[in-house]
Amino acid sequence: MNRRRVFTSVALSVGLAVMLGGAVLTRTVPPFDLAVDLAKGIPQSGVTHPITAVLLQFRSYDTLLEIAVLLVAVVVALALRDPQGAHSAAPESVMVDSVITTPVLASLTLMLLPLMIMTAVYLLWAGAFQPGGAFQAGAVLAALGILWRVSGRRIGPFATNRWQHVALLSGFAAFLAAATSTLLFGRPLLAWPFSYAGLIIVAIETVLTVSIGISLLGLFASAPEPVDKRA
Amino acid sequence: MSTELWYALVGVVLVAVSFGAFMAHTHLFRRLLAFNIMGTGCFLILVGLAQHERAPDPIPQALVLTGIVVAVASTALALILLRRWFAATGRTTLPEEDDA
Amino acid sequence: MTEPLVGATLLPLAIVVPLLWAVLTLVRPRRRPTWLVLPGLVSWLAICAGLWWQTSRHGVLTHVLGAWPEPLGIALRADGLGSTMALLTSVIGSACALYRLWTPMDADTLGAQHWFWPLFFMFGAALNAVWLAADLFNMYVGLELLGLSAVGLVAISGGANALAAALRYLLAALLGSLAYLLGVALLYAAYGSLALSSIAAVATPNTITYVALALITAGLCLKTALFPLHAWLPPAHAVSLSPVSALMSALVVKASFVMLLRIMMDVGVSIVTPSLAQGLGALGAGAIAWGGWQALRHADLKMLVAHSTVAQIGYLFVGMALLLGGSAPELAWDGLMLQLVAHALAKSAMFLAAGTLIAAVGSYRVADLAGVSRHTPMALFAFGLAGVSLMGLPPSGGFSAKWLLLQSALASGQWHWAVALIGGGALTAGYIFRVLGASFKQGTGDTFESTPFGWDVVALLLALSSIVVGVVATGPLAVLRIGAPLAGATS
Amino acid sequence: MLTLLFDVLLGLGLVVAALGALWSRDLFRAVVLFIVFGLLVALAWIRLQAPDVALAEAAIGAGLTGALLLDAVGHLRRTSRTEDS
Amino acid sequence: MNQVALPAWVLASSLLPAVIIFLLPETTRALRTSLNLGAAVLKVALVALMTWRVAQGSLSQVRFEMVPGADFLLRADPMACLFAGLSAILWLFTTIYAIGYLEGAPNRSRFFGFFSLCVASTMGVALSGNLITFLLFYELLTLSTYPLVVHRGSEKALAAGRVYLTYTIGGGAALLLGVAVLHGLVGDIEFREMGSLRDISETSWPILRVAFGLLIAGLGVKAALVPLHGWLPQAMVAPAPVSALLHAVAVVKAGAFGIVRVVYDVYGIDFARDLQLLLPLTIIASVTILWGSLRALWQDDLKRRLAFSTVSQVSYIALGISLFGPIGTVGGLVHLLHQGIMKVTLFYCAGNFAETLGVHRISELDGAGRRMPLTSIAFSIGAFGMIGVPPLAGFVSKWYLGLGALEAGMPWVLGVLVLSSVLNAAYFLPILHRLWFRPQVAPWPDERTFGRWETSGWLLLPPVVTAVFTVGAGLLANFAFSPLQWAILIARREYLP
Repeated sequence: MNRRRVFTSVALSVGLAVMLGGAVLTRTVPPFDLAVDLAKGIPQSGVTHPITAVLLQFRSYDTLLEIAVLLVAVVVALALRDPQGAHSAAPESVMVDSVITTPVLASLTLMLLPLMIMTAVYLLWAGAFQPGGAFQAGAVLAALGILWRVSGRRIGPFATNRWQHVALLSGFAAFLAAATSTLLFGRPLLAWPFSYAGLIIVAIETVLTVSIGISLLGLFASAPEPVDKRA
Repeated sequence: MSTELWYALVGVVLVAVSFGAFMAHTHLFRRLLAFNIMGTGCFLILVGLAQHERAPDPIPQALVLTGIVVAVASTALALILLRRWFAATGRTTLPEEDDA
Repeated sequence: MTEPLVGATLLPLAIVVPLLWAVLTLVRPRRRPTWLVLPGLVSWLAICAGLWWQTSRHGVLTHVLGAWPEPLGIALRADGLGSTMALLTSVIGSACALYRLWTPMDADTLGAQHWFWPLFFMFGAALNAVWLAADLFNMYVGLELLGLSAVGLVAISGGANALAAALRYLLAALLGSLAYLLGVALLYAAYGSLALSSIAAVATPNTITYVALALITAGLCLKTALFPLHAWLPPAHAVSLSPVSALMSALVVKASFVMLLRIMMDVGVSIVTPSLAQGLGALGAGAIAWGGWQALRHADLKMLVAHSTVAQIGYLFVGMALLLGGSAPELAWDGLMLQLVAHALAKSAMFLAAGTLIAAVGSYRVADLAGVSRHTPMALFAFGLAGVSLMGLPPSGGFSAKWLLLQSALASGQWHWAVALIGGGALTAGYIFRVLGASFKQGTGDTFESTPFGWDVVALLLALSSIVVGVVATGPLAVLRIGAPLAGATS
Repeated sequence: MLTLLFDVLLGLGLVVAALGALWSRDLFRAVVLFIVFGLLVALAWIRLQAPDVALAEAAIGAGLTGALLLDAVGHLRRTSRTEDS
Repeated sequence: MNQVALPAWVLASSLLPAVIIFLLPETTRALRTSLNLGAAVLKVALVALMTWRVAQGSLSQVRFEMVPGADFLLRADPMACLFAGLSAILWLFTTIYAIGYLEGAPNRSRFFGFFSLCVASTMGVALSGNLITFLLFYELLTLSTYPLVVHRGSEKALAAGRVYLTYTIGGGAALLLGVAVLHGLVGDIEFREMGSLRDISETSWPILRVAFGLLIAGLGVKAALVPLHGWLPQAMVAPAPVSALLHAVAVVKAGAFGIVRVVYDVYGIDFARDLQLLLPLTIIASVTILWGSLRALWQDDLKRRLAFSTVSQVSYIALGISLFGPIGTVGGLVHLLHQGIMKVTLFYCAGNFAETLGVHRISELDGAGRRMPLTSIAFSIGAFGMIGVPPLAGFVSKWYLGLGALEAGMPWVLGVLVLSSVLNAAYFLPILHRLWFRPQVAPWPDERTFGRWETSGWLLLPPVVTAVFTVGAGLLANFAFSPLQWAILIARREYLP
């Protein structure tokens, strides 16, 4: 790459470093302390673990939109893969690339399978009162799926399979439904009654876990296989 | 200097370095790496600085969780576009920008 | 008391309903989507119209989500600006959706058709989420949702060019929102809150706030494609399907701009110095000149229109300079608001009309338009009307906006902005009439495709509304002043 | 004292890993270093008393993103001779 | 309709037809024609009614707020009636003429649509009651005339269109800036007799002068004041009805009318004099008069010669305005009408020669008088009127201008008038000589025959009628509602509070 480009980027990064460093070092103790309000809010949140409380009570709206972001990414991934899509180039097939077929790995996967599912369930359940929760659990599930796929087993076709659609959507749909339902009772969006809050949250987390797992896996699995132009 | 502040400063360095790399590279894949590291640095600043001279604060931590998921979604999307682009043209850089 | 509550319920609905339709269009694939989409559009329009009406009657509406009060919880807030932009979004969105529905589908675009709708509704929800957001981090998530769905819409337009444009756009968007997030992180560290209102109450000019504002401004300017950070915009807007181009030029760039405007007026107003404001304005003037110049020399019709967007964004920042650094902020505010609305209407009309013309002549080149004036007069007329508004010639929304900005500039004794405004108008006239002249030319051969009548209607209606809004601007402006962060604002 | 040392080393390790991931000539090594970086960050999160984030970082930031990147690199490598910039 | 809304109705009577005509398919000729004529007649009636009301002293207006601090204001006052009356009447005949002229030409829907739109905006210019409304319609006029200028779509037409735009958009920018400056100074500026800037402190007089300069520059483009006249001869490539529109009915007149408004109803004539703004205007006008006549001498293309004659003739209006004193004012205002009537006659005739005989150059006109007697008679009347031969309309204007010059104590202006009249004679009489006293030498370049008349009735009626007007306006100058009497009425209001 050319020298000027490097030089300018070095200058930029130094400048940024100085700016940020100055800001960080001159920071004074802020006027508000949300941790206090948070502590007050926890008892009514229905969960004991503060992070989960923030993610699914105090700032649950952010989480809703975040799941939407995930969903959009998956939709675009599928759209670019859809055999009838804008790029009809790619036929549905297993990804031939990055497949490592060693018997060791294959058997390893089989052994890991129940273990990882256990982990996921534990993380999910733990989320209610200690570190853990839907995302981590979902990530583990996805990791499981990736192993599964890397060990040469077929996953997909994502774009066409109705059930995978439903699985993808279920988390977001359920969350959306739960969020909106409160409006019917004249309560604000996402304002779950205290008595059921814990239940609802766990329920949502469970569904989320599955569909987050599937979504992350979908992002991975629906990456197009190599099409070598010159071949 | 508290632990939190230290990691916040580490975050500053990470952001600066990766921003420089983002600007310097034309290879889209490397720019993507730079973006991810930049994001992590940003998260470190967010949590570290917020907890500096304070009790651990769950809110920025929750924000970071959200941020991580958004980041991975964006990265995955970018990778898919990149691979499409590569498959279609055999290039790993954007049209106008020169590689090598 | 009950009525405002009903009104406040409209706030979440404006976001939830598009999300709902995103889900519906996703689970019911492959069927002809018209009868699935139309109800969504209607309800969306109804909600936003109701929201606008409620705001105009009851003033600023607030909806506290999950009954957790700010700053611990998140609130949705609809001031005049927010609800007007939401209404505008639903109108332009529906127009573009109709244009899309009227597009004849052949087999290989069917898949794109199917994936288009989920992204489209996500996109609409994201826009409303941004317009109605009152929380810095919530704005960030909304912006990401918007960015990714917009990138998706560009990417599914097909072809390698679309991929390149989408990639370029995605990188710009990611970098921009990351810079914004950094700024938010610093602000949270400095004030311990994410609610815009609570920060505004205690904002003080110190290093960390300066840096935070600088980062936020840089990031959002990149997302708004302010010159010289505009390079990603023209390709992204030019290669997309015409309705997508329309949505992006009319609304997406406005989203980050409105965020910047809110933050500047709430947090920055006591901190930003006039010289900084002048700097932003200077970039705006640069955008006007550069975008206009590029539009003058591009052979590709959609590139021309896209560069015109780059130029029109410049007016917004000139307006912001007058708002922050001028002595007549009320006039500047009115002008800015009108420019937002008028450009959104005019530019969407122009892109749709351009799409029709391109479909009619079967070529993207301006030079190939010869004789099209006889074949598709309606589309050309719509293009012309939209052009009038962009040129800022009376009677049009563009003119009224420019007039107000001009008044504000003269009242502040800042003549240079007056020059920029008027010069920009001349440039615009240059490239608009370049297109009109080319299409008035006597056609060589009359080999034109016929285009759906609905296309003309949609474009024409949008263009007409961009004209009319300028003549009856007083009403909308009164609403747009509701909750405006100005001294003499009715709250 | 020991913790301080740990923090310092971890911080430096983060920066080094990042630089490696950003500037190593070989893409594959860059990705591997990125994953290492992710795991180190997870440690940093523990130090910042953010175990949730640590979990997420390890699972998603390092694990999943790493997997995605590796997959992509494998793809880019397999089909392109002139890969590096 | 109630009388308050009368101006709105006058505007609508050509705005609505415009919209409808745009929507009409190309083929529905009969409907379009009847719609055009009906609208034109209706408009004449409405304007007549409005004028009658105004003469009885009832002031009718339409007003609402466009943007904060700027109203949309239509108002019928004597001066508005003067201009509205002119364009309403001439539009009727130009429509008739255009229908005949465009027989079988392509894109007629588009043409007549913009044609009506153009007249609508002219009406708006006439009726607008404050500066910003005036600006609004003034620019709308620019936009609606461009498609007419480039109507033929040839390279030449497009080039002319570009020139036209460059001038008018530039002028528009100057005008906008001027209006904005004044607006920023005193807020919304309504047109009223004696002007409304009187009570502004000395300190801001320099700004007022600058604003005046900007306004005149902006208006001077359309009024074709030297050196801003370049677009007018170029625009000759447009079809003859469009030339008539540009030269007599709408565009040039809008510019001149705007100058009248600015001098009398914005600044106020005596305040303008106190600001020493009149003398420069007088000089510019005189220069333009002479320059236009001189250039006209060397043109062989008939329409180009007429164009340069317009450049000089229109400046009589500016001249009259700039002469301080009621008599000069009367001269200027009355010429606004007279020049319109005479010049439109000449363009109709030129168009007839081109359409019927294919003659575009003066050197080809030999003997056309025998072939087309009526047209030639009309042309001769128009020409004599321009020269200022009594008792024709032109004589009346020049007479009052001369008196006005003496009254204003500027005898040298008299010299300008005499000289220009001589020049007028010098470039018109040769044409008449060729028409009547030269035998036909060569066969007509491209002759077409129409039944028993020398040309199609559509084309023949308008010039004959307007020629009659030319005579009438001179002979009957002393009857009520004659142009002269109306001008005198206005002048009285402008000078006597």
